[in-house]
Amino acid sequence: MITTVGPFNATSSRSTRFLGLCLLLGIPALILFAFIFSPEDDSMEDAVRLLYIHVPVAIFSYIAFGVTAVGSICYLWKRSRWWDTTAHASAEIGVMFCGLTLVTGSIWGRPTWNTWWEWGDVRLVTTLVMFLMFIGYLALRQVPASPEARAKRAAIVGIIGTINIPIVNRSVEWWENSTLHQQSSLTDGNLENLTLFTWFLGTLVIGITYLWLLIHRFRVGWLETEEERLGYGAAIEERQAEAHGLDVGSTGIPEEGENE
Amino acid sequence: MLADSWLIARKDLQVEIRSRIIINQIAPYTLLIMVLFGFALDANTQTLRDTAPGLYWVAILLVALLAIQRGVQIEDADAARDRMLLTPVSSSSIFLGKSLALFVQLLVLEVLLFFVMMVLFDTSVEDPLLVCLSAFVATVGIATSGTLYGVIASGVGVRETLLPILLLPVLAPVAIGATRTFGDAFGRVNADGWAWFGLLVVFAVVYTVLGMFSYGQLLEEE
Amino acid sequence: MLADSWLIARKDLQVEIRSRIIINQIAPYTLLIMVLFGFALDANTQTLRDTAPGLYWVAILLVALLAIQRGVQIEDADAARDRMLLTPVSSSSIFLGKSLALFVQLLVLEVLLFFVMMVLFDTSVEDPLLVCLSAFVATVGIATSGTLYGVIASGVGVRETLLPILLLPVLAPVAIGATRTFGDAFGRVNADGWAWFGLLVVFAVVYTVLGMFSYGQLLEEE
Amino acid sequence: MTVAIDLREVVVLLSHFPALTGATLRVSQGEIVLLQGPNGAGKSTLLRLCAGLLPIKEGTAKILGQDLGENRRRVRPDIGLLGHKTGLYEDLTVEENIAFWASMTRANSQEITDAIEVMGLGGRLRDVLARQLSAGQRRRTAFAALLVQRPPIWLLDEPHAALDSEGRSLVNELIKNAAAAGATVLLVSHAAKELSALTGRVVTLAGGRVTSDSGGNGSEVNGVS
Amino acid sequence: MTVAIDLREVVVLLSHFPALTGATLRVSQGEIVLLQGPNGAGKSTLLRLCAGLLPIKEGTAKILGQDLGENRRRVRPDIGLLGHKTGLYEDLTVEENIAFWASMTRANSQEITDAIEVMGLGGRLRDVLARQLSAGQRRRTAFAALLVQRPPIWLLDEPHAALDSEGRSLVNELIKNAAAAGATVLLVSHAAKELSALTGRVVTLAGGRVTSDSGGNGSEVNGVS
Ligand code: HEM
Ligand SMILES: Nc1ncnc2c1ncn2[C@@H]1O[C@H](COP(=O)(O)OP(=O)(O)OP(=O)(O)O)[C@@H](O)[C@H]1O
Ligand SMILES: Nc1ncnc2c1ncn2[C@@H]1O[C@H](COP(=O)(O)OP(=O)(O)OP(=O)(O)O)[C@@H](O)[C@H]1O
Ligand SMILES: [Mg+2]
Ligand SMILES: [Mg+2]
Repeated sequence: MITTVGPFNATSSRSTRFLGLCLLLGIPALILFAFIFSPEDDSMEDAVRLLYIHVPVAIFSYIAFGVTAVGSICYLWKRSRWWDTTAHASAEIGVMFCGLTLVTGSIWGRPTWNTWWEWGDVRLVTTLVMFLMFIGYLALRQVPASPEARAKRAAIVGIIGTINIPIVNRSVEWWENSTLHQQSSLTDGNLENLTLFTWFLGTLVIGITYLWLLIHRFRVGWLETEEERLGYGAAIEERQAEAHGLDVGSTGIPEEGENE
Repeated sequence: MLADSWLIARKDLQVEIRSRIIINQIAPYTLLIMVLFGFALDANTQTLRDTAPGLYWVAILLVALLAIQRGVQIEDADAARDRMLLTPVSSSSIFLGKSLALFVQLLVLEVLLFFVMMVLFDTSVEDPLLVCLSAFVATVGIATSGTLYGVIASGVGVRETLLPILLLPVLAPVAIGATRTFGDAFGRVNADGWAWFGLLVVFAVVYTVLGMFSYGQLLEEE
Repeated sequence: MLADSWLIARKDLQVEIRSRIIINQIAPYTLLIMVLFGFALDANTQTLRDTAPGLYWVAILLVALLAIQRGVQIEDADAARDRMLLTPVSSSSIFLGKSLALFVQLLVLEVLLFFVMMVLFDTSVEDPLLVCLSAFVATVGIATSGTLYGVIASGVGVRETLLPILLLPVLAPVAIGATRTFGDAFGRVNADGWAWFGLLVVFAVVYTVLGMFSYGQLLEEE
Repeated sequence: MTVAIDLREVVVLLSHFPALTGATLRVSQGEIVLLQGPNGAGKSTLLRLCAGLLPIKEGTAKILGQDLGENRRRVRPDIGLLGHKTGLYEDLTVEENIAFWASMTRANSQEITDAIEVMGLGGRLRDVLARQLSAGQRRRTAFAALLVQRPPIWLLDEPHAALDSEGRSLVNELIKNAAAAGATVLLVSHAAKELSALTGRVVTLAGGRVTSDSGGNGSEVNGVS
Repeated sequence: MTVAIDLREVVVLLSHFPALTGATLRVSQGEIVLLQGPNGAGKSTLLRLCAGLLPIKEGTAKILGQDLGENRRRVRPDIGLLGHKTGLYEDLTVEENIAFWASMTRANSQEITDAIEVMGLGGRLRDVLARQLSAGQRRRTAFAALLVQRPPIWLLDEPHAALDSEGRSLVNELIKNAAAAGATVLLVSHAAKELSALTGRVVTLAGGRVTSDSGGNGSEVNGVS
């Protein structure tokens, strides 16, 4: 992967190393605050500590899918590889975050709701639908088709998938009586100070993680397409030469090419 | 444009009638799915009656997948899709034509399956208008989104299995909405059927418009 | 003979691994089917927990249909089936090879789906041995009867839709038997799991033998 | 004379493989050109490119004055393409197939009857399902579906494939008539001899580019051997 | 000399249509016979019949002394058939395809390598998926899969189809060698000229039966037109 082609000669650069450094400091800090400094919840006790990861990954899965949608729209508009690669990279991270939301939510649900999963809960189900839609998106990106066709199809699926974000977000309000899930607890302002701070810290750390992963994934994707792009220059020469080999051989073609 | 759509739809229906796949094969399949559910739910009549609308629409979705795949396969088998591109027919017409054919086939199946459900699951209808209208609109939604995703999932040897995973999440709103309207119309649940009906209408309109505009882009093979 | 079977199975698995269809597409599809059931049964956790074994096996059957169709399609696409007949390989070997490939694919899917079910439907296992053994034997039955019926339903462009209606009734005993053994193993029902397990064994043996003897007859195209 | 097909240094990638590596070709309207070259040279790809079915990576391609790089769709209705695959529906009869394609290309029923007769598909065959045809009968049906279209540009990939000798001379006749009526024809064939009566211009492709051209603006002139 | 193929008044129905209506043909071992005739004459059906793939309605057919009416299966391992379709797996590479068929017919790895080289599929093509091959490359792969089988009876339906001229002479060469080594070869072709160097015996089929035979026990003698 680390080759000397293209505008980046590795997937890391000064700015990503800086982001990585932030993570190196931020993650231990988050762990300290989440597990030691922040207080227990009155009703949920220790389980509340999942808040600091569950909510940020949920929010950043929205953001990741949102970026995918923007990338998809810009791709359809500009037809540039840059936007396509961005959309793909972001979707991959979004799926990861969305999966984490589901997993942390389930783990959280076990002690608080006494169940891993609740089918009647609109937020859970809509989140799952969103997750599956983007799994489909990633599956579509594996299909052996030309890059253009694949990008076009994926862009349309990516845009349609984004319709889920508002649904997931608003679901708890639209179907108030069919959810166990928390409504916006942050806007209620009933969180304690340290809890609030830890939550912010969690959001920041997850946010940096997102950026860091996005940049790296983007560069890997870019290098891949870059390799294709430069690879084909070489492939063209190889193929043209192959034609010459054939010309002198016994192709039985009466005409012999004299060019080049 | 509509004339072209009609020609394409008629051709698809002609192929279907010729191969008698719906009558001989898909219709029994729907029946079987319902029976399987019966097994799975272990013949608890009360449960069956309550969940009839949901099972009905799950069965319809599974059957719709088959019908969509047939529709794509008809065009792919001998590269008729390419040939279609080399005619003056607009891609919106192709989209509408393929959707229309799918719509008609699904409607036939739905009517059949509906009577099966009435008998097997012992359901009774309180609001026939809501049932008819919502089935109609839900089917428009399934047909248009199915046609669109059918072509997205088509191409080099991936169709059969890629389609379900792309399409089923998309159809989740239809499945839920139609289940609720049916539940309301059967007097089983206290959902507001007409509100869900609105959702179905929105879905159908969105995918019809989306399909008409983006189908052409997607038809390109490479 | 077994060496030939292994060669054929390996080829099928190679094709599958190449196209990455199981991991990328069929596995999510199984998940989706479970989700659809979740919708259809409308969030009644108790019902879901009770019917989990039934839903599990219905989902496996529906997925098995896809896998079987893929297996047939691989041979049909470019008339490889005819070519296969013109080799010294016995038809029993072909049958065993195709069944083996199907078996491996189904087993992978079952393991995946099992964990999904554990989480989504909140089930717990009381008799793991019974679960493993019955799943194994049921899968042998599905793979052998599926391979056999796959070739019956193949041929002149009818495959996708003819197979389900032929095969699902045949598989009804497996569906019921496996559901009961699972129900027993999960401690949900008071069925005699091992008796039903016996049924599964009989089914698997019957179809393996039947397949080995009649597959050759069925392979003949006209 | 007007240039119907104008390709300059066209590069086309098929799933990353450069099937065309800089092909240059000009064909005037009404001309018949025979493409030949070894297997895998890129002949079929070139035809599909001219039909506006493939995206262009580099170079420019103009068909009937329209730039394919800008809009691949506009030119398509003017193209009649007969590839290795024939675009028939297996469950429709010969007549239904031809009538369907005729309706798509706005041909009338007289033209349908004519095409069926010309291609020798009258009588029993008219009502035979496409899946029950022999290889040659299939190609004839596909050719009839092309005839009803009467396109200004004909792209024929091995038009003689699977046809008996009577069918071959029939097809030659039809190509000649089409060109005489102003259509531009690009033929791909490995049996150059059989088609050489139609045209003196033979273009050879190899390694994804034109390596020799016996006419046009060609680098050398070669008779058909 | 031993008779390898012996058909007498064979009638074959394909979904109720009499594709063969009483075909009679005898071919000795080591002989090369060229079948020709108009489209739909029943040539492909005759080959599939000889391969033991079709049930016989009337008449008798013996291949290598075995009666097909009694048991169609016993003779099949001795048959190499190249039809209009090629029997390749789209998702396997050229080499994997050939290796698979080789393992089915008990060929060793040396034979695989040889077949790949002979058919010009070495180098890049070896690892290309079958679905990405050009028409001619596909036929070459199918031919290679036939070569590894080394069957005593070769039934070739248009062996020259889609091949370039080098491929055609190569195939001619291979057929000649096979016959010299004792194999019996039945060829179907519409371009009789190109294959006429191989054999003097041309059999014409029309309407599902043999109407002329330039050699053997033929009713009349016909040159190649
Ligand atoms: C599998 C189960 C769960 C899933 C899929 C899930 C999903 C989500 C999602 C998508 C969000 C973001 C909502 C938004 O801001 O729009 C969210 C937020 C949140 N979740 Fe969960 N969740 C699950 C379980 C739980 C559990 C068990 C709890 C605690 C009892 C919980 C507490 C919260 C809280 C407090 C928020 C922040 C709400 C807000 O400020 O808007 N979640 N969850
Ligand atoms: N879908 C594809 N993906 C990758 N490569 C491809 C694809 N289709 C064709 N190719 C390659 O492109 C090259 C040109 O193929 P094309 O079909 O144009 O050849 P051709 O000149 O028509 O040959 P033939 O005479 O065998 O028909 C071949 O080497 C082939 O391997
Ligand atoms: N499956 C089928 N069902 C009914 N009729 C068929 C079927 N397959 C072929 N036929 C008919 O049988 C006849 C002989 O077909 P066959 O394929 O043997 O011809 P052929 O001599 O090989 O012709 P070609 O030169 O076109 O390949 C044709 O008239 C065809 O219409
Ligand atoms: Mg070609
Ligand atoms: Mg034939």
